[in-house]
Amino acid sequence: MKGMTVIVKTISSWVKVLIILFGIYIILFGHLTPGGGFAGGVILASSYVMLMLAFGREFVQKDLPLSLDSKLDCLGAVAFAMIAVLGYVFGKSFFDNFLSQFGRHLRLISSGTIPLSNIAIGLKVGASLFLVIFILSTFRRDSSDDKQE
Amino acid sequence: MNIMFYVLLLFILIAAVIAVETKNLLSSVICIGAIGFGVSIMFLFLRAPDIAITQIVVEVLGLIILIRATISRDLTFISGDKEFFGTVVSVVIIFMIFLVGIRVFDTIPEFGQPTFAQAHNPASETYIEDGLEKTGAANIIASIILDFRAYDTLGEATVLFTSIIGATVILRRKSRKALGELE
Amino acid sequence: MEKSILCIPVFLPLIIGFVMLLLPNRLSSLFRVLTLIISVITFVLGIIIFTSGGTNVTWSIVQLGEIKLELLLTATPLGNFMLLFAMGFGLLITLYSLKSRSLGDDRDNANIYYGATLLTIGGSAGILLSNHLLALLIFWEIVTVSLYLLISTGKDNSNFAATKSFAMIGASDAAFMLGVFLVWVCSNENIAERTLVISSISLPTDSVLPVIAFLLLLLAAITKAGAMPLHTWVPTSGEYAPASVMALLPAAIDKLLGIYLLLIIVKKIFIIETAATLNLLLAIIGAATIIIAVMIAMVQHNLKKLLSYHAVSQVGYMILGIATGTPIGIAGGIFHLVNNAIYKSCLFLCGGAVEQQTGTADLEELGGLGKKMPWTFATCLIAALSISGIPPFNGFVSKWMIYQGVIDMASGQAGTIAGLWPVWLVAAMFGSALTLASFVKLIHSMFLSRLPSGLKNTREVSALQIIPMAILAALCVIFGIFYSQVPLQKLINPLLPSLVGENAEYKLSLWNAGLATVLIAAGIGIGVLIWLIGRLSDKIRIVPTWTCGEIQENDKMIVPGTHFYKTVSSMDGLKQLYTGQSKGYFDIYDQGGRLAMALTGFLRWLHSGMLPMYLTWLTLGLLIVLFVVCGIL
Amino acid sequence: MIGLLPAFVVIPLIAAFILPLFGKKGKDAATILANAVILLLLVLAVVAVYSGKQGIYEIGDWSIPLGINLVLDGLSALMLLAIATVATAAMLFSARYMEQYTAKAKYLSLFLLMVAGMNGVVLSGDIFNLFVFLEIASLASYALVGFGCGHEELEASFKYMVLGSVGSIFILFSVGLVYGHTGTLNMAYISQTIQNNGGLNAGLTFALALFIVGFGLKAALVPFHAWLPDAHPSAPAPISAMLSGILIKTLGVYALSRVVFNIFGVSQATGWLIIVLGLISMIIGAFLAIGQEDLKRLMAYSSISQIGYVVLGIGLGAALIQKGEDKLASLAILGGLFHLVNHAVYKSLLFLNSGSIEMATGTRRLEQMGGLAAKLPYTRATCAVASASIVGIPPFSGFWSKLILIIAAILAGYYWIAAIIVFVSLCTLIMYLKVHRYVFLGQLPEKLQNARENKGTMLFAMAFLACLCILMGLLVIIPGLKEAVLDPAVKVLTGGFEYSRFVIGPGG
Repeated sequence: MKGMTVIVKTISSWVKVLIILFGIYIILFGHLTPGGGFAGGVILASSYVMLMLAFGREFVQKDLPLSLDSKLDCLGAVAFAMIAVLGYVFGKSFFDNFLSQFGRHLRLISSGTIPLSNIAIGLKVGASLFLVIFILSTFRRDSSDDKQE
Repeated sequence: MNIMFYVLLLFILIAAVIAVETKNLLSSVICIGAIGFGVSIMFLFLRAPDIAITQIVVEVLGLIILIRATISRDLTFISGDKEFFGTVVSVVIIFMIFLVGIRVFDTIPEFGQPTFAQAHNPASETYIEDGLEKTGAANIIASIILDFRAYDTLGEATVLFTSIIGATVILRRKSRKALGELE
Repeated sequence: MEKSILCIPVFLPLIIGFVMLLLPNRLSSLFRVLTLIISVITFVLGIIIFTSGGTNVTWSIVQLGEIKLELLLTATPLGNFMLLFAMGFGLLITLYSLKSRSLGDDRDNANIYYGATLLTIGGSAGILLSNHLLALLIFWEIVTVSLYLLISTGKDNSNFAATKSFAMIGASDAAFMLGVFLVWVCSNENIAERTLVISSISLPTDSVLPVIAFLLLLLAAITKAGAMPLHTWVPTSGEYAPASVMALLPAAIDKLLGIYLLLIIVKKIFIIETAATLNLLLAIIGAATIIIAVMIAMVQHNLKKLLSYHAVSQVGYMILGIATGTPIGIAGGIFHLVNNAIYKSCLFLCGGAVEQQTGTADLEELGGLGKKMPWTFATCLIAALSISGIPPFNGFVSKWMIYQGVIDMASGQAGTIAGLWPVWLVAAMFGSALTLASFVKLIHSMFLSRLPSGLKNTREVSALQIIPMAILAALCVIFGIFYSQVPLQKLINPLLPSLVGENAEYKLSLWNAGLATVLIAAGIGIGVLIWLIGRLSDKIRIVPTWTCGEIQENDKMIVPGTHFYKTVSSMDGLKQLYTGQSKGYFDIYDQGGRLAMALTGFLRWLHSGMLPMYLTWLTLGLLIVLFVVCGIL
Repeated sequence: MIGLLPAFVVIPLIAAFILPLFGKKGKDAATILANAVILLLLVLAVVAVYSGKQGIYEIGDWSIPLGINLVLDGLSALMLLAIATVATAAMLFSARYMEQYTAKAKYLSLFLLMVAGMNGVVLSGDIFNLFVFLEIASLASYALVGFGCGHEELEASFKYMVLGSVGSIFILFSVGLVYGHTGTLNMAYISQTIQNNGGLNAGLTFALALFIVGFGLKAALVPFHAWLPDAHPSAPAPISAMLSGILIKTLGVYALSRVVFNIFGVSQATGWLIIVLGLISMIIGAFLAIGQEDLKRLMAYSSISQIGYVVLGIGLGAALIQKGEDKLASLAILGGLFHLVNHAVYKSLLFLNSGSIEMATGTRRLEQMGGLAAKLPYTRATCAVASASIVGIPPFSGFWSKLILIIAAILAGYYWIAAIIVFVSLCTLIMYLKVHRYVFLGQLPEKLQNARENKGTMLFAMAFLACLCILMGLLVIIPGLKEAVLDPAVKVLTGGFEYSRFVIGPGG
């Protein structure tokens, strides 16, 4: 599959940037406005899904190799767990918001570990959702290949 | 607002019935999408924008997957008749559960007003009143899911992680080594 | 030391046996030596305990609710007596298997064979010494497991036999367990005073629960002893298990234990003198076992299977003796138990020797071994005459005592069971006659008739195997001739007071026995006479068979003796029964299996693998749960 | 000890997150890491039980009911120990056994996720959190059941997932109902609220019913068992051991008894419902097992039957508590919980045995095997020990728990229950006799002449569990051990609403 028409390709390569930016915004401001790591992560993933639909798998594979993607997935999860452990190390207990007094209310840098957690979750969700869609599409291709043979 | 709410509910119900009953897979998938968007609008009515956003983005992504899966299949129609006996049994069972349900839903409390609540309900009140002070997050939802109940969120992230690992494992190409490969 | 004398025969073999099961096969010579040493030790201890008794041992293991599980070892007269014999048989069988096992090709199972033998010895010592029903049950199950392990060391289809035995005895063990707890429930009105200590229980059987408890325990006892209708594991395992195993367990120790339990429940735990129906039930089981088993035995073709059916049949005598309730009947029953163990072990060992040397247990393929295996022949003959109740061997005495017990009961008691005394007497005597008939066939087919050409090179077994057989045969003779001096006065009479109370006097009507001896001798004499006369009167012309000039080996022309009773098996009425029996229609195990399979088949049909069906169950279940929990129904 | 409670969840979680990063080359390192983590958990669990400490851990330093708490009491400690024991053996076994499959690192990751999920369920003091971790464990098990990727495995996994999801939805719906009615998710506070309001109303009863069905489905009680006979045989052997050994108990029995005893409170109706579910499971599972020709499927059905014993003991306890017979109730619950632990050990051993047999012979069909006693002596010995335990032959572990159950039934006056227990034991005897008869005894088929014993970690894992089977009887015989391990767990259930006072503290 070599992707869709030129129009679609061109537009989606532009829109991609906007979507990614929007996703990052949702993630970063998750502690101030509606949204957060999960929603932002899904938006990030959807930008790549769009690219995949428009340009085909091989293109995306060059941009974001599968191995890197799965590493990002693990990294996000580990990072989130590590925030919890850091709470144990530096604060009073596991998942303690040990940075809660850092920064001022209603600013980007505020509310301690919450934005950090949002970033970790955003990374994790984005990577894993894209991964699963990618794998699903690969799998379908394989099985249809089997049929042709 | 109330009327809109019920209209939406009716819309979701109709879409759900069509999704189950139609024999065209693509229509079914589209109806499921409609349900999802309806639900996200309902969340908005209930003043839960966080959940609405999440619902909508997940719905979009889910719909893309489903439609792709549907249109790339040769078979887009469900064939075969339904078994009469099975239908009768299901209808009877559903009816009886419905009977029980009537009694149960009678007792369901007003929205946000638990019947069994103690005079002073510490958790939700504290979340709303002192959430910002205690966690520094302006978005109460964020303060709940990432601080008060961050452990749950870790669990949910793990659920996602588990399902991804599970999917990659189940969809891998070769599952067993040939006999000779073992040692 | 005083205390440990009761513990050693129980725990030494159990522990060593268990460890042996876990060790690898390679050490088989070590196992042999160790088993021999331990069985000698236990036998010596058995003698010591019998002569001097022992101190009670009490060891509380665990208290669960109001039920206490404790190890309570007590030397009782009956238990000591049984212990002596159980240990003695253990030793004899160990001796026998030392040689026969080393000859066999199944060395793979040495650890299991010797380990399980030790477990049997220790477990039966535990049963015979323990005074607590729950502890007894535990030892009882250990013996069951070791029976399974022992049978499974056999070849070919022994797995089937082992499975069947374990399943049937396991079922009876399950009944035993329930019975034990019901006994506990009935033992006292007051929960705090309920007990499982055998010596302090005495239950009248006048209400439903004690009767159920009695029946459950009875089930356990007769299954272990191998009485009808739960006997079917005995012939099946007899066919496939190694002969030494059969001699040790079903023929000797399992009978000892089963009859021991029967005596305990009949005479100690329950008071059944007042319950005529239960007594009658016992007598019916006894009589039916005697007759039916011997009828089946008569038509068997397999040496070991035939012996097994006789092992079943003999149990009937013991049960009948106990059912009479008279001192002489009970003494006869116990004496018969001992005698049966002696001659039946001997027969199994002979059978095993023959099978080992010839490689077959099929009577039709055997013959003429009398010259090749004289020792085996002699011992087998003595044992066969004993089992058939021919004077002056031991089987005659004990059977005679049982007959007399039946007659005494008729004069001493009233009620249905006493009124039916002719039935019991006829059954016992007719059974004895049929036993003789079938052993004539056995001896003929094995040792007399014509030697098949394949068995020309058969040799006598080694001395180590002959010794146990010879000892047993000698015991048959000694117990038969000096019945009064040796076994009765020294061994059995002392323990009677503990079973039937102080007035345990009985008079063995000696003249009766003597007369019978003369009569039977006369009968045999007349038979011989007739045969001689027949031989004299009809002149038979003997000519070689006309073979049309062709030279022909007529090896096949032997009369195997198995056809002697073909007429019996083809008689109208009996024929159908025999066919049904050989197809397993009367086998509780087979029928139970069929039932279970039918039920399973139905359930499997329900598990069709269809997801919607499973979902339907789920919702149905939900509905029921809803109705129950919400109380809407 | 209490300060280390999150370690039970976080250590396996982090390890699971890291493990997929190990590729094909880092397979051995991954194996070592996973084994080390599980061993660490075992040590922690032993310490948790041995120290006898109980208490709550408030996550994020938020006092309850603001935050989520972890609760370590007798029952949790017992479950932690059981999970860690079975997981240790299964993990050791996997080290070699899973070499047959690809993607070992991911397998190990899923394994650890399942363990983390179960630990999370056991420790959680929050009903929604319990559900989340239940989902983690369930999802991991769905994936692991289909790990072989064959047609049969995928079908089993699919069925398991559909039915499991239905159960999860019931539980989630029920959690929602409970929250709607009580306004809190903390189990102790829910319980307190219910007590203060003097019992359940129709909505909460409905929630209770849904909980029973949901957890009953996870525990594979008849008629909610249909997924199990497909799922357990299809999984790789160590996973079958985990599923049958501990997963159904943690997600099913533990959660069910926690909800029924500590949150909602027992009633005569629920008690008898649970008893009847247990009895039906025992009987139907046993009959179905007898007729099976597939080794692992037989064992799977026998798991249904055995879980019936556990549930029966617990239900009997509930009914007896309601009758005011507290001493008897604790005996029945002791029987149930002890059987739970015993079954965890011997059933996982049996599944490991089946794995060893399958690896040596390449088949699971009983009629294609035979005479393997000579070829696989150690497997045979350990399998014999496990079978003796499950059947209830005296010195082995299963005997004691069944004995306790029977005694409890007798003392309570339900002779027929005792009779059924004994009867099902007999069926169990027959099914394992069948296994031994077809697998180890009889004639060795030509095809299997080259079968050989699997040595190394597989053997070690089996020997470890076999030793436990022999020694577990000591848990009731030695009073000190019983007081340390089993009695605290029993007290948690017989205590009922004591749980909320324990968690909230005297001031709350």
